Amino acid sequence: MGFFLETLIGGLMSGMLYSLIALGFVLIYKASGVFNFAQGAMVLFAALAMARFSEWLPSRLGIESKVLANVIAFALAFVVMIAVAWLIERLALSKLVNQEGITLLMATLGISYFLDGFGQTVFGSDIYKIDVGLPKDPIFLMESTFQGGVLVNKEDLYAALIAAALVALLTLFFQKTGTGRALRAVADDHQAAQSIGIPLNRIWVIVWSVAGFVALVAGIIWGSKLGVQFSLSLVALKALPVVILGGLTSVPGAIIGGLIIGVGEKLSEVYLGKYFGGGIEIWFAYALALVFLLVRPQGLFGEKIIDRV
Amino acid sequence: MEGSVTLKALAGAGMPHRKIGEVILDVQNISLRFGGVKALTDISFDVREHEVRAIIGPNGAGKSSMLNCINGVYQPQQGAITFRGKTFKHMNSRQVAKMGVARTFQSLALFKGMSVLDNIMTGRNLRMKRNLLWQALRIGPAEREENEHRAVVERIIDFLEIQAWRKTPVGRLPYGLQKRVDLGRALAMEPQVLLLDEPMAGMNVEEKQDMCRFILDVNDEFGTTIVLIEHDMGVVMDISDRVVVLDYGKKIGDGTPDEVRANPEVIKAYLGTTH
Amino acid sequence: MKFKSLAIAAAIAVGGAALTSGPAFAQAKDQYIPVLSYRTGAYAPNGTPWANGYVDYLKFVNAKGGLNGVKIVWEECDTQYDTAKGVECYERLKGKYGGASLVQTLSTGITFAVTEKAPQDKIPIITAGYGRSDSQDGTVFPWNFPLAGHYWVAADVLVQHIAKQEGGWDKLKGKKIALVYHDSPYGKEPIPMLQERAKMHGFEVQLLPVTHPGVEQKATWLQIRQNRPDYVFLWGWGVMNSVALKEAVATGYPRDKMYGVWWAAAEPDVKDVGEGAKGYHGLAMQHGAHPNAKITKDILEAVHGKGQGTGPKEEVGSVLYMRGAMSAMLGIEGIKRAQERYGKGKVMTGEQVRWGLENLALDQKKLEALGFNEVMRPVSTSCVDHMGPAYARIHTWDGSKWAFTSDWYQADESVLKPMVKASAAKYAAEKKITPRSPADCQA
Amino acid sequence: MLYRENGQFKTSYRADLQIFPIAQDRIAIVALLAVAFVVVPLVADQYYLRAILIPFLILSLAALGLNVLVGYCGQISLGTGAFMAVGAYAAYNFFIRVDGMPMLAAVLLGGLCATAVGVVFGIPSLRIKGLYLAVATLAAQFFVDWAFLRITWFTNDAPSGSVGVRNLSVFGLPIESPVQKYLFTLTVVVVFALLVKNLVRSAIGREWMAIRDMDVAAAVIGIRPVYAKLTAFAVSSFVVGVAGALWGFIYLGSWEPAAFSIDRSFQLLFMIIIGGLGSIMGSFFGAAFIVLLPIFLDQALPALGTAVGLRLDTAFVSHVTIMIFGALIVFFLIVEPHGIARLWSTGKEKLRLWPFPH
Repeated sequence: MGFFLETLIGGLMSGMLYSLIALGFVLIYKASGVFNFAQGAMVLFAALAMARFSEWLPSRLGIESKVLANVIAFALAFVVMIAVAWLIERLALSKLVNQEGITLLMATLGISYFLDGFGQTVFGSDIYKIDVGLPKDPIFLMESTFQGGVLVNKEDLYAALIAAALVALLTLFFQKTGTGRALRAVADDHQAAQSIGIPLNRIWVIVWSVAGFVALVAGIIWGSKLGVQFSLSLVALKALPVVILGGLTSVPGAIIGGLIIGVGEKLSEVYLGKYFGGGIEIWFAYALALVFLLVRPQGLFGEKIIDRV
Repeated sequence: MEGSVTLKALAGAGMPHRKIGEVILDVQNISLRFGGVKALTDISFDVREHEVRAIIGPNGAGKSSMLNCINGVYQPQQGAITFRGKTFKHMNSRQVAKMGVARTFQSLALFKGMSVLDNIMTGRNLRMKRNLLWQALRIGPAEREENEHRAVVERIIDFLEIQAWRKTPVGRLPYGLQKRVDLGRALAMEPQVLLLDEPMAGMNVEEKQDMCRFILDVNDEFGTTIVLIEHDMGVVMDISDRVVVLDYGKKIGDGTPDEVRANPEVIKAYLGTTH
Repeated sequence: MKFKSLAIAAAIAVGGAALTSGPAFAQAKDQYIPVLSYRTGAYAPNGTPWANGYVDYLKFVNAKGGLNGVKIVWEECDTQYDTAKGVECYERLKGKYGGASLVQTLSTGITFAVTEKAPQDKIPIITAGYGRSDSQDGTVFPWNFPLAGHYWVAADVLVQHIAKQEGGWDKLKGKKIALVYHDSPYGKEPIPMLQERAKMHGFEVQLLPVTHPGVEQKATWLQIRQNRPDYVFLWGWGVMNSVALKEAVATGYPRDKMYGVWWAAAEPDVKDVGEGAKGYHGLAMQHGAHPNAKITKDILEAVHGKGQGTGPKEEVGSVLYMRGAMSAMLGIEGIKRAQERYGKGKVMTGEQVRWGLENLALDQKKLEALGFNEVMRPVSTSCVDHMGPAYARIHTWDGSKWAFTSDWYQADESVLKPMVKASAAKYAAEKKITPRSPADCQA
Repeated sequence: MLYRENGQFKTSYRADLQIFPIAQDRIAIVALLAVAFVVVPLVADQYYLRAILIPFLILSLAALGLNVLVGYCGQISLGTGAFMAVGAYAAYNFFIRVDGMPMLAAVLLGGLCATAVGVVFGIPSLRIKGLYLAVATLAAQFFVDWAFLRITWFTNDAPSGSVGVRNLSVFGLPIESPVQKYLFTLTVVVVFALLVKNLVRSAIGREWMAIRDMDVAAAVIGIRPVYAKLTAFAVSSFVVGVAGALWGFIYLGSWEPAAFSIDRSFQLLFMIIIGGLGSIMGSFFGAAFIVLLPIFLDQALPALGTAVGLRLDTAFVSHVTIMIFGALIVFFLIVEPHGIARLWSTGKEKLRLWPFPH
């Protein structure tokens, strides 16, 4: 029982981290109809920037305070991500409007190659450290009820909390701010939005910047878990089933989807894994998403598609 | 309007020596809902062999939905449809097609990526029997079959006077021509009943006249029964034998053009709106 | 217009193609060694120091006058640890400068692929500490040389070590060993050996695969926390290792019960875990980290001293750097040995080099001369045994550096040999290969 | 004035229905085949045959298969690598386990197994559409990767799970030397290209395209979406499976699931998008582009470096290669979203009109 709880909690927290990345996909898809495969590359890029800045600031500019260094590095990294967003919009997206989904998807793959190469050329391809002071040691709950207690990974706990906070923040941003409303307008109908004078290009830059911000946060959390290097860009693959399960256009979908996938894959690996020889969680996540889709082809919270003639 | 007055005369074979036959298609108490929205409520009407039957009504009256029920795109919640004495609660698209019901679409539903030729050829697919392997090897029978059907399609192309665009992707054709291809694809199925969903929408007078001619020719030469949705009252009254009037998913009138014209409810609901 | 621009682009491309077309056939006055490495991709952090060590050593040899006067030329190609790309690199490089004298694939996948091509190309393949274990059998794998041991040796030595810790083989009865492995041919190589040993001594092996790249291991470590194995063998690779260690910290599994194979026991694996990895053991096949070995000093002086260093000074002497250097050295010594037979100061062909590698005799004296004396134990091969005695030690991470914590071990021939024979025989049968006769060896 | 079709009148539908209605095209293609079959083996050296032409041909075949599914039937799949893997491992098992099983037969049987798997993973396409389907097909990718790593029977219980083949031959002729391998591959590819071309210009091809362009209308004229989609999956994965078998048997010789990883799937998708969706020729163009470009850059950059007198280190080169590769892909998608094949036809149009502008 205690162990089951442990697995459950573990799953929930991994799930939260997945949703953090899934969020990036959803934001961009909502606003520009692009399925952004470059999300993973953006995570890596942001993390590399953060890691290297926080390393260079003390060494080159002699900023002692670690906190200050991290803060500045964070700000700089965010600026970098905005620049990236702007460039992507200018050089690629604005020239690809009204292309088919698959073409856009491939374009973002191209972009991700570019970012991978570029990031590692500029920032290097070694393993780098991000240390924002997330605690590493475990905590044990309810040791009275279960022997050994229920282990909770403190780092993941903090990460999950940060992720949750970010989601809340974004929801506010969408609901309350003018830009947010504009974004939703664009999401609903490009032409209409344009006709009432919402500048699409600017909106897209904003969305990609926001996605860049999400990528940065995700990059920092994952980076401090894994260490920053190429593999970081592959965590995107863990987020894909989350996105389709939750529905490409739904922020809450990304969250719920993330939790379902997280819990699902952990439980499957721990309890079914042994019968299959282990290593099943990666495809199990996709299979799970697939099953949900067979019931709701547009994902849990996606808009329904009716074809008319 | 004044263009359409002379339509019968224009459509050379207009003088009806075609005798209207038995009821071929009978729609009984069809009701169709999308969630809360009622698209059709308790619609019944019949179609006789060889006749030109029109369905009219304001926008959103449920005309297209009616056709969609007939060829199985939508599944009505209530009612039944009898075709040649066989009664169905739900129609299955392929079955309907096999029984010889063809269809054109209001908002063009052509295969944009394919040439005019291929679009019309798809109408023959039901009749092509050779299996994958034969098609892959494309020798002997498979090739012969392809050529035979190609010949039929060429006749249709000539009939519709679109020879010049044979190999053009339909996506690039002007609207009027696309409408013809749409018709051609339906004709390629050699249907007994032809459902036409606003074949003349958005056409100028000349194009309308051409289209009317095609429709009437089809009706005369091949004796094809025609169910027609049309907005242009003039056209409808001219070329159709009987008319069903729908409004907000309900049937408010049924009969010969003159009867319908006289029907006060129709005047209120429909004609009222056009003027 | 856009049509035109593309036409131009194409034209440029073609022009460029002309510029690079065809392998450059220099006349064979230099001994040519192609270098397959990966400095990019998911595994770059581990691949880079290896490549630097390898290239540095080649530079070092040239600086010291080459192979009895023959200069070494090399060309590097980045495989990204991808088999298809690796094969392309191999094909691209092997023909240049009058033909490659030997190749080191640095990837289990590429090793397997190249092994199929070697017999036609007549290029010996050195896999120092990796590759396929059964390729030790020179009669079936005439071109493969798993010098300095392979994964079966590694697994066997680890089991021997914990047996010693426990105080005798009999103490292993009923113990639980979890193998956390990279789900790939590399990670699966040790399994047969571990199972063999488990049968012999009645301990239990629990297999826990981790899918590439291994960024998500929560489930794995929850299982470890659940059934509390007495030891964890970490057959990890790249980021997977540091993640494993961090998860171990997070689930409170004692690091000093964890043993990593040498790919999992180098600086990049523990660097950013730092203190957390304190007490974690690694298997050092032949060498470990040797910041103070003679060869390290020599390279620093003769290569980095002259500003010729491939990588940063600091990494010279680190585990993977030393692996690179030692691998290069073994190849070079093979060539030198061949020269002893086919003529000093001559350029050796692949076939001649193979003879050299088959008759390696690096005794303590030779190693001392080379500056490798405290780095490794003697290596001697034969046409039948392409590995020779493989020695290994355990070293432990003290939070800042690797330090040796055991004496030398050697794989138990009585266990190893039959397994190699059987596996090689199976391979031969499957591929319809007739093993070499001893007579053929004399050639 | 050389490239014209006027003056060439078709007197029968048969003549009008041939693959290359224009005489000049027929001549060109014959010449191309002649070069490929005769000249190339004589002049090309080992490296070009083994490391460029053979992989190019095999991947073209795979792209061809994928194009049937994505280009003609409009079903996006990211699981192509999986179907290649099934083809390769199935072929391997037939080849190893059945005594005297000829290599060609093994390869084709491998293709059939891929067909079966492809159809199974195609079933969701009946309900799931577009990007959702695309991502869902990744399930196939990861599941198959896992299966071949875990189920040791597939790998004939090789300790490492990596398998390989040797001593290949077809009808008694050995397939060992690069030239032999090249010719064998070329023949297979040409034959398959012809068969697929025939399919896409026949009834079934029209059904696929109909489903792709407007599935409702297709249903109304009596096309069964189920049949059309599943046949597309079947044919596609058969071709892809055969390509996979060749990739293992002919190119790698020894392989592991990683050889058919998700990167391979993306690579193939790139080929058909860059080359041209719904175009046989496009598959070849795309393959050429995607296979050659990185190799070319990888060698050109150092050469250029030395030309301007600086020695570029390997890591830098391959990073820059990836960058340029990515950038060029985006560039291509911008200038010609319909792929190289479209450019090709535009070029031909221009040529027809030449020297008159319009």
